[in-house]
Formats: sequence, C-alpha cells, structure tokens
Amino acid sequence: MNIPNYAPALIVAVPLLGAFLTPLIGRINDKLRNIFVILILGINSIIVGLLAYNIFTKSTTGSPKIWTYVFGGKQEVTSPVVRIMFEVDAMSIFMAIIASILLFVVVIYSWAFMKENTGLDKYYTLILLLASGMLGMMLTGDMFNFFVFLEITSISSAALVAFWTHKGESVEAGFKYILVSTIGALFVLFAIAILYGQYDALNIAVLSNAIQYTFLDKVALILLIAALAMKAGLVPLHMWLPDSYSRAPATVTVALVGATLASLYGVLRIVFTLYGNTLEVITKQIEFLNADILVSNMIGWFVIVLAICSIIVGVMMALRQTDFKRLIAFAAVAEIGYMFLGIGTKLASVGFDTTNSIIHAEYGITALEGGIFHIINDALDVGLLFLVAGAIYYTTKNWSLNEMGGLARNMKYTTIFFAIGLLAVAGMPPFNGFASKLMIYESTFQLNPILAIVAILCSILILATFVKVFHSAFMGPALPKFKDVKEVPKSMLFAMGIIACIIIFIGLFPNIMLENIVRPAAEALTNNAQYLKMVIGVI
Amino acid sequence: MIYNIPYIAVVCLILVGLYALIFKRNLIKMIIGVTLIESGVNLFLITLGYRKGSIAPIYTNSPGGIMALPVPQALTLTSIVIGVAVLALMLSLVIHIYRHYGTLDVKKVGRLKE
Amino acid sequence: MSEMSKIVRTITAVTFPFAMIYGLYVIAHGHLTPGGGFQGGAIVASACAMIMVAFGSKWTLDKIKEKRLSVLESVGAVAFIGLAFLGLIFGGVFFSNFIAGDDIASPLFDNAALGMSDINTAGVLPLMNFAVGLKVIVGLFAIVLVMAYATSSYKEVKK
Amino acid sequence: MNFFTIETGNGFWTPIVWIVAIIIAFLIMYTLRTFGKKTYNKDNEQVKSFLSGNPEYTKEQMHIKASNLYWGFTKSMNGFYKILKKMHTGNASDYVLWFVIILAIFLLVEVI
Repeated sequence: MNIPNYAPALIVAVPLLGAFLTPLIGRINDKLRNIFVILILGINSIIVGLLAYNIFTKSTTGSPKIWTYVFGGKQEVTSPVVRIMFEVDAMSIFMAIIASILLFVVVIYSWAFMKENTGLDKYYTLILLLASGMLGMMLTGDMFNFFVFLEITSISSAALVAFWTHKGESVEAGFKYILVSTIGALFVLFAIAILYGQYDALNIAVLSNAIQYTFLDKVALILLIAALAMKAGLVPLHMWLPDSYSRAPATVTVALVGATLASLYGVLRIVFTLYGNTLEVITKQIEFLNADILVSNMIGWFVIVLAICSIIVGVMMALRQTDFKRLIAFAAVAEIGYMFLGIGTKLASVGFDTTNSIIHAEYGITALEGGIFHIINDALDVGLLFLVAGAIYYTTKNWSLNEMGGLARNMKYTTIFFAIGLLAVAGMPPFNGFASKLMIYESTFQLNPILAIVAILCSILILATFVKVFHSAFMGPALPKFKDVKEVPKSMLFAMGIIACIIIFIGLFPNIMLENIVRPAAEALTNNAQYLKMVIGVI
Repeated sequence: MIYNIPYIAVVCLILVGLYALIFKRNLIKMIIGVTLIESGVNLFLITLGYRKGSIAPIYTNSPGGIMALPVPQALTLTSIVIGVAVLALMLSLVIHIYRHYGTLDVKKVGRLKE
Repeated sequence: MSEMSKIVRTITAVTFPFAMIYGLYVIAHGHLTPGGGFQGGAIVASACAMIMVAFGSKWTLDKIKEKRLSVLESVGAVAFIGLAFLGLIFGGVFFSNFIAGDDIASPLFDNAALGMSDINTAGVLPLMNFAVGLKVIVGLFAIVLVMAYATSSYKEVKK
Repeated sequence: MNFFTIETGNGFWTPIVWIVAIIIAFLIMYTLRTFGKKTYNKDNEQVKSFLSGNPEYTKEQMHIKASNLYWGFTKSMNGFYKILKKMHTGNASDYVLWFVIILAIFLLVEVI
C-alpha cells in the first residue's frame, strides 16, 4: 500500500481510532495504555513526516504539490462541490508538523507528570481527540469540515483545561474557554452558511473560485476573521487565553498552544485562499482621502492595529504577573501579535504603482514568511517554557513566583532548558526566535518605522519579563523549604530536551528551515491560482 | 415578504442570545443564550435549503415535485449533535463551579483576572 | 434524584418499551427515512432518562455500572472508525462503501412486489448507523446519569 | 546550499558570526580568569558577607520576591496599568462583549 496516497485520511483517522481504543486498553494495564498512546502519536508523526517529504520535494515541473484526498468515493474528482475533500498543501503540512511535534512531546511528558492523577483513560482519550481535531482543521479542504474539527478541538480542549476538577479555578477557566470558543465557532458556522447560501458550495477551492465579494461576503469575512482571531487570542479578544493557559495542567497547555495556532492557520487560509482572488482586485474610493484603497489594505491595517495592541498589552501584562504560567500565557499573547503583524503587513503592502496597476511589495512576502516562520518558533519556545513551568509545579506544587527561589541549585537541567526557552522567546540571537523576528522587523520597518520600533521595544520587554522569572524562581539563596527538591523524572527531561534540540537546530541553521519549509508554505498561501488549478482544474 | 420571516427570526434569535450572554448574570441563563444563538444558526441553515412547496427529500415512494435541499439538513444535524456535546460539557462544568464557589453569578465566578 | 410516586413508575414501565422500539426503528431505518444513529439514539437515551427520573438515579446506578457504559461507548466509536478503516482496506478509500452493490437476495424477505427484496440496500450505512446509535444511547444516558448523580449527591452533602 | 544565512530583503543574518563572537568572548573570559589568584581558600572567613556587624537575614528575607522586581517600572506606568486592569475583569460576559465590539468596529471599517 502506498502510504502517502492515503496519508491525509490516516493522519486524522489514526488518532481517532487510538482515542476510542485507549479506554479499552486502559482497562488492562496503565503502562500498556501509555505506551499505546505514545505509539499512536509516533506513527502519526511518521505519516505526517512522509507526507511532508512528498510535498516539500518539488515535482519535476517545479510547481508546488497539493495533495487531495476524497472521502468515500473514487479518487478522480469530477465535481468537488458535493464531495468531502482534504486538500493538503505546503502550509497545511507545515502546521501539521508543528502540531505533531507538540503532541508527541506532550504524551511523553505526561507519563511522569500526570502519574498521580486518576481518570487518565479519559485524559489520553481527550488528548488523542484533540490531536485528530487539530490535524483535521489543518488538512481539510471543506469549510463545514473545518467547523466540525474546530468544535472537536474546542470541546476536547475545554474538557482538558478543566481536567483538575478538584480546583475551582481550573473549572472556571474551562467554562470560560468553552463559552468563548463555542460563540466563535457558531459565528464561523453562520459565515459558512452565508457563503453556502450564495454559492451552493462548501469546498474552499470552489468557493474561492466563485466568490464575488458582495455585501454578504463582506459580512462572512468579518465574522470569520473576528471569530478565528478570538480563538487565536488577539487583543482584545484574548482574555480567555491567560485564564485557560494558566490553570490547565502544563501538558494540556502545550497542546492548547497547538490548538490556538490551528485557529491562526484558519485566519491565514481564509484571508489568503478563500478570499485570495477578490481582496486584491476590488478597490474602493475613500471620500475624504480622495484615493483608491485596496480592500486588503483596510483589513491589513485593522489587523496591524490589533496586532500592535496584542504585543503591547501582552508584554505589559506579563511584566507584572506573579503567577508563573499566567506570565508565560501573556507573553504568548504578545508572540501571537508578532505573527498577526506579519500577516497584516503582507495585506497592507499591496499597492498601486505609477501606471495604476496592482503590485506586491517585496517586503510583504518577507513579512508573511517571517510570520509563518514565527508560528513554529513560537510554538516551540512557548511550549518549552510551559513544560518548564510544569516541571517546577511538579516539584514545588506551586505556581506563584513569590514562593519560589534558588531552584537552580537542585534542578540543573530544567534551569538550562528554561534559559534556552527564555532567550529564544525573547528573540535573542542565535536562537530561533531571532531569525523570524528579524524578518518581521525589517519588513514592517519598510511599511511604517513606528511599527518596527514598537515591536523591537516590546521584544526587549519580553526579555526583561523572563529575566525576572529567571531571577525569582531559579536564582537567589537556597531556600530551606526546597532543600529536598530533586530533578524531575527522566521522561519529562527527555520531552523538554526534544524541543530544546529543535530550537537550537533551527537557531543555528535558520536557512534550512526557511528555504525548504517556510518559503514553500508562504508560496502556497500567496499563489492562489496554483491552488485552484491543482484542486479543481481552473486556470 | 412572507419568506423573509425565517431570516428575521434568525437575526432575532441571535440578538436575543447575545443579549442573554452579555447582560444576564446567571451562568445557566448564559448557557441558554448560547443555545439560542445555536438555534438561530441552525434555523438559518435549514431555511437556506427550503424552496416554496417542496417536500422532504426521501426518494423511496416519493410523489414527485421539487424537494428541499438535503445538504443543509445534514449540516444542521451535525451542528445539533455538536451542540448537544457542548451543552452537556457546559452544564457539567457549571455543576462543578457551583460546587466550588457556591454561586452561579458570573461576576463572582470570575476569580481569574488581571 | 429520588424516586417518584408509584403511578409515575408504572406508567414509565408501560411506555418504556414503546419509546425504546421507536428509537431502535429510527436507528435501523436511518439510511431510508429521516433519522439515523444520532436521532434514534437520542430517543432511546431519553427513554432511559425517563426511567432514571421515575425510579431515581440511585436505583438506576445500582442496576447499571457507569464503567460498563463507557466501555460500550468506546465499542460503538471503535466500530464506526473500524468500518471506515475497512473501507480503506477493501474499497481503497477511507469511508468508502465497500459492501454496497453486492446484493444479498434473501428468500426470507422476498417482497418482490415492492422491489425491495434486498437486505443490503445501503452497504455499510446501516452498520455505521448501528455503531453511532450504540454510542449515542450509551453516551447521552451516561451524561444524564452522571449529572443527576452529581447534583443529588451535592444536596445530600449540604444537608 | 547555504545553511546559515537568511536573506531578509535588505539585510541578512548569520548565526555563525554570533557564535564566533561568543567563543571569542569566552576565550577572553577564560584568559582573564587564569590571571586570578591560585591560592584562594574557600573555607575561611573571607567568603562571609560583611554586614557591619549586623545579624545576617534569613534566606527567605534575603531573596527578592517576584512582585518586588520592576517595582519602579510598574509604578511609573501606573496610569496605563489602571486601564489594563479595567479591561481584564475576569467576567465571562465581558469576553463576549469585546467580541461584539470588535465585530461592530470591523463591520464599520469594512462596509463604509
């Protein structure tokens, strides 16, 4: 059997099968169940890797590849309108790689971290359901399918956030999360219904080909972007994010980072693929400016303003937190702002030249590449920091930074991992965060220097924030109450080590990542005609 | 005009749901607001597939004539199934919240802030 | 939840089989008429919930173990996904209807006048409906049961 | 293929240069360290902190807590933090309200 042909379906189906087999295996033996879950996600990662290899090695004609998979029918697509399809291009598989790395690390880390909890059958079931929901969101080519996977992701992750039901605040965070994500998902469904009512299609490529940008399309675009931005945690829709990130178990938080980034992927897909044909064509006259302005510029500047707000609010709130995980969560809000800054710059950079034809500024492409590159860097850096926070909770049973101090004496490896994560998330060279942030700074500087200055200043403040954490948790005199604290178990160290190694690798060889993975992903997003041609044969 | 009434109802349902979510302080009432929005969206989907005088889309022994579009109905069913799961999860979380906090007031429940 | 009066219990006992059979009918005819696994399952689950309301959650929990319910739920889900995987193995595509078309003409149901003598008219669809139905019955009933138990035990703690 | 250098349109970034700089800095540090006294003794009075005869604080009191760090910065930004505090109410209704507000603003920006 030729696995890459079936890979898009298998990537979603294998975790789903595993999720429902887990409680049955859990009745036999706990250790067997843990091995089974790790095995399932390992197999899944291998399938993702195989598919990624097939997509990123270009075909003989040099054009980017798009893998399509039709469910329940013959593979030759005659009319994609009524079929449920998976359309996997470089961007989708790029996100899938991130998700599978995070999930694989999470299950290894859970082995020791969640050992003392009861009801672990349900925990692993939900983790695997979350995996299949996230991966489905990233690979699907059908709007309604996207909604279904969005809801699977939010239900399973809300249940995971409230997994420690003996803590009131965890349950509260879970409730807030499910409330916000349900509202978001319902408005996504409303937008999908508007699109379906007009064009009688749900497939992204078909919709993208047919879309006219009528008034209803505008409403649908607004609903989609606002709802998905809320799920991605853009200020001022970010308030659920610190709540649920800080009160969930550390493993769940890392998986949640993946779920949040899946929503970000939704924004990218909708702006660049679904509306990709129309946003750059339609102009509108602004009365008081007496100038033609592209619609994509309007959306771009709106996104940029919100992104700058996220960066500032996230950093400033992070600076005064005393709760370890809440602090990292606010820093994660700021990091999401950087990604949206890249996306917004790409949208705003489209303009007119002297002959009044539309041109794409070169720094726009760099901004988008930087934004996409920053997705993987943010996932790894923030993930590593959350895992370190979990390790400290494991030993001290406390989240408050005021109660900690001098932990570096007893937990050497954790300290090293935290230092790596700290420098990477603050964008210090030579770690991975710097490469992507540099691309964002340089491109936004050409759009508007103030944006770049704010971004750089806030990046410095992130460093200051984490230096505070480093001092108050790891430095200082050896406190007598932490005399017997030991280094965390090996499985947790191993999980953190995996992420730290990838961070250092990307930091030292940024161009390998950029040339082979990030650039094809950005190209897949911007080259909409190619997408339509590959999926439905329209040129 | 008469065929626009479902769309007006959709907007009303969604607005009432949002009103309940924003201004009601009881968590159970907020959940009712979520279900109202959900029913509004479901009604919208169903209305999209309906044509004047159409019959249910069952092919066996059908009397002929135009049929309602079955795809939105399938979508609605899926959305209802998801809605049930969300509702069950929300209610069980509310039970736990009441156990820990002893109140359902949304202002007093919001302990995680700043 | 405590048990209700004898009248309610008797009426429940009488109406329960009808509700059950109607729900199972909806599941079994899912591929022919409106309805299917989820709808029929919801009907059966509400019949079970009726039992629970009439006889009390304590009594119901004594009769049915919650763990068994979750195992049955997993079995339903695994059957559904397993059928989809069988489609991949035999039909070549995930979720493909690999036994549709191979009509098993049955002498038992030989109702040739209506032209519906075949048992197998929809391939895997009815099987998937059964799997979904099982999962929904058990899942919804477990949710209702656990919620009723959780709220009732809280009241007792308060007292 | 070029493994290291990223071209960013106008500039470039090479981690190798940075690593070389770090290595040189370490070498300088090491050489400076070798100039130090070899006969330094760890187990005598020299290592104790000099507090003008005052009693030494306990370890808990000596450690600067997280909420005391950056005290001046937060104090000077007090006006901004007041706004942020007002924003983060922790009330689930307000989360939905913010969503509706953003939706409305976006609609105005987009349609008008």
